[in-house]
Amino acid sequence: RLRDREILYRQQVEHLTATAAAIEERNRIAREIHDSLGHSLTALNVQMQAAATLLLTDPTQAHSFLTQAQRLGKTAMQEVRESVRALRTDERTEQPFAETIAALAEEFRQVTGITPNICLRLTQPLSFSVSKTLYRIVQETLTNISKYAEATQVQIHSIATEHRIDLKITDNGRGFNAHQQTTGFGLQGMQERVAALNGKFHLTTSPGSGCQIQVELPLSLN
Amino acid sequence: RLRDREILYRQQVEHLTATAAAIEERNRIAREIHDSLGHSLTALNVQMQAAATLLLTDPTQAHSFLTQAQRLGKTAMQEVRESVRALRTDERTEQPFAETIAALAEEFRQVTGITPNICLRLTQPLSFSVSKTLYRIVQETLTNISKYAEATQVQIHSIATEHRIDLKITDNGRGFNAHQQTTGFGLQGMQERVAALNGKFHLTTSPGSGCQIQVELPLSLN
Amino acid sequence: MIGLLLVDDQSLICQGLAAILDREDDLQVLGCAENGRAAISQVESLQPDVVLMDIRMPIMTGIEATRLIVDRFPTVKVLVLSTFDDDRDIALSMRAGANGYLLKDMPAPELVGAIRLVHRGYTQMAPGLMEKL
Ligand SMILES: Nc1ncnc2c1ncn2[C@@H]1O[C@H](COP(=O)(O)OP(=O)(O)OP(=O)(O)O)[C@@H](O)[C@H]1O
Ligand SMILES: Nc1ncnc2c1ncn2[C@@H]1O[C@H](COP(=O)(O)OP(=O)(O)OP(=O)(O)O)[C@@H](O)[C@H]1O
Ligand SMILES: [K+]
Ligand SMILES: [Mg+2]
Ligand SMILES: [Mg+2]
Ligand SMILES: [Mg+2]
Repeated sequence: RLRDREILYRQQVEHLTATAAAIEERNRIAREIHDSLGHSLTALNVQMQAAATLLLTDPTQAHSFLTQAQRLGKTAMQEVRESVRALRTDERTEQPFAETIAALAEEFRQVTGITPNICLRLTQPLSFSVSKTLYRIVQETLTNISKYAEATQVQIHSIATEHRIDLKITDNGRGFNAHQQTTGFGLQGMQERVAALNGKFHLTTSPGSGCQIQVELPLSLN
Repeated sequence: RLRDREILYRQQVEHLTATAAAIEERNRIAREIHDSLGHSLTALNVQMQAAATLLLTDPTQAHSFLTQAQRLGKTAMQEVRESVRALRTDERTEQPFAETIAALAEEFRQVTGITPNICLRLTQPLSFSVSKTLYRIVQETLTNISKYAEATQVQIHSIATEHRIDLKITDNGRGFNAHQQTTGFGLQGMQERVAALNGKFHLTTSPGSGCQIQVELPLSLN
Repeated sequence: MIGLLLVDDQSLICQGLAAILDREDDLQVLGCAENGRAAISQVESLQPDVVLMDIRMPIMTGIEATRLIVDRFPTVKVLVLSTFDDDRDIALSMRAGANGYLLKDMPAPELVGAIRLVHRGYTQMAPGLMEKL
C-alpha cells in the first residue's frame, strides 16, 4: 500500500511540476508584457494630452505629438498580440496532446484546405517537456509543409508504449535535397529539441518524393 | 525510507498544488485582460488616426476624436493596472524566502535609509503557507517600524531546524506600551496568521526600549 | 511662478509633460532628470519648487530619491507621478515623504491643479488612492 501511494504521489508531483512550470512560464511572459505595456500606454496617454492641449494654438506641434502617440499605440498593440500568441502557444501544451495536435491540424486545414490524417495511440498522459517538444515539431513541420511542400496529403501518426513515444509526419509533396545547406532554423531547432530529450530524429526526403519526419522520444522517469 | 519518501512527496504535492492554483488564477486574469486590451487598443488607434486626419482641416472634430481616444487610453491603462496588481500580489511569496525578505529589506532601506541586518539560516525550502505567513509578518513589522519606531537599527533573524522555524525582528526605536488598546489590525493579523499554523507569537516592547517580534512556526508535515 | 523639475526615465513622458505644463502662465519647467540620482543634483542646481517624480527608474528609484530630496531640501515639494497604482508603491512613496501620489495619465487640468495645491502645501492623491494607504 505504501508503495502504491508512493507511485501515486510521484505521478502527481510530476504532473503538477509540469503544470506549474508551464503556467509559470506563461506568467512570466504575461508579467513582462504588462510592464512594457504599462510604459507604452502611459507615454501614449501623455502624448495624446500634449496633442490635445496644443491642438488649437499650435497645430504643427500637436500633430507631431499625435504622430508619436500613434506610433506608441501601434507598439502597444504589437505587445498585446505577441503576448496573446505566446500565451496561447503554451496554453495548448497543457491540454492533452491529442487536443493540441487536433488544433494544429485544424489551423493547417484552414490555411491549406488539406485535412491531415491523424492517428494517435497514446496510453498515458505525457510529461510537459515531451508534449511541448512534440507540439513544436508538429507545428514547425506543418508550417514547412504549407510553405513549401505543395502536398495533397499529410499524415500525423504517433504511438506510445510504456517507455517510448514515436511521431511520424509525412507529406506527399515535392520534397527537397536534405543535404543542401539552408538558412532556416526550423529543422535545426527540431533536432536540438529532440536531442535535449535524448531522442532520435530522422528526416527522409528527396526531390519529387515527399518528406517524412520521424521522432522517437524516451518516456523514462529520470 | 518509503515512509520518508511518502512524506516528501506529499509535501511537494501540497506545495505545487498551492503554487499551481495561485499562478493559474493570476494567469486567468492576465488572459482576460489581454483580450479586452486588444479591443480597446484597436479602437484607440482608429480614433487617433481620425484625429490626425482632421487635425488641420477640422480641429473641433479632431478634438472630439482625441477626447474619445484619451478615454480609451484610460480604459486600457486601467486594464493593465488591474492585471499588474493581481499579478504582483502573490508573486513574491513564490520566490525563495530569502529573496522575498531581501526585497522587503531593500524597500525598507529606500524609505528609511536604514539597511536591516539580515541573518537567515534555512536548510530546506519552505512550504507555501509558511513562507507566505513569514513574508506578511516581516512586511507588516517593517511597515510598523518605518511608521512609528524612529529606529536606527533593525535586525531580521531566522533559523530553521528540521521541525521548526524561528523568526525574530528587532528594532532599537521608541517602543510602545503593548497593553494599551490600539485600533490597528497589523499586530492582531500577525497573531491570527501564526495561530492558524499552530505557531507561537511573542511581542516584547516597552516605551524607550525598542520592539521585538518573535515567531515560531512548526514545520511538521501534516 | 512655480519652478518644476520633471523626473522620468522615459524621455517621451518628460517631453509631453513639459509641453503641457509650460503653457500655464504660473508654471515653468526648469529641467528633466532621467533617474533619482540625477534628480537630486538637479534639485540642487535648478532649485525647483515642485518635483514631479517617477518611481521605477534605473540607478536610483523615485522612492529613495524622494526621501533624500525631502531630507536635504525641506522646502522642495515632491509629487510622485507613477504609471501604477500599486498599494506598496503608494505607501512607500508617502512614507518616504512625498507630498502626493498621482497617476501619469490623469487629465492635464487636474495635474496642473494638483501641482498648484502641492506647491501651497496640500497633499494630493489621485482619486481612489487614499483608501489604499
Ligand atoms: N515538407 C517540406 N517540403 C518541401 N520542402 C521542405 C519541407 N520542409 C522543409 N523544406 C525545405 O527545407 C528548408 C529548411 O526548412 P527549415 O524549416 O529548416 O527552414 P525554413 O522553413 O526555411 O525557415 P524557418 O523555419 O527558420 O522559418 C526550407 O527552406 C524548404 O526549402
Ligand atoms: N516597531 C514599533 N515601534 C513603535 N511602535 C510600534 C511598533 N509597532 C507597532 N507600534 C505601535 O503599535 C500600534 C499597533 O500596531 P498595528 O500594526 O497593530 O496597527 P497600526 O500600524 O496602527 O495600524 P494598521 O497596521 O492596521 O495599519 C501602532 O499604532 C504603534 O503605535
Ligand atoms: K510657462
Ligand atoms: Mg521552417
Ligand atoms: Mg501596522
Ligand atoms: Mg519609469
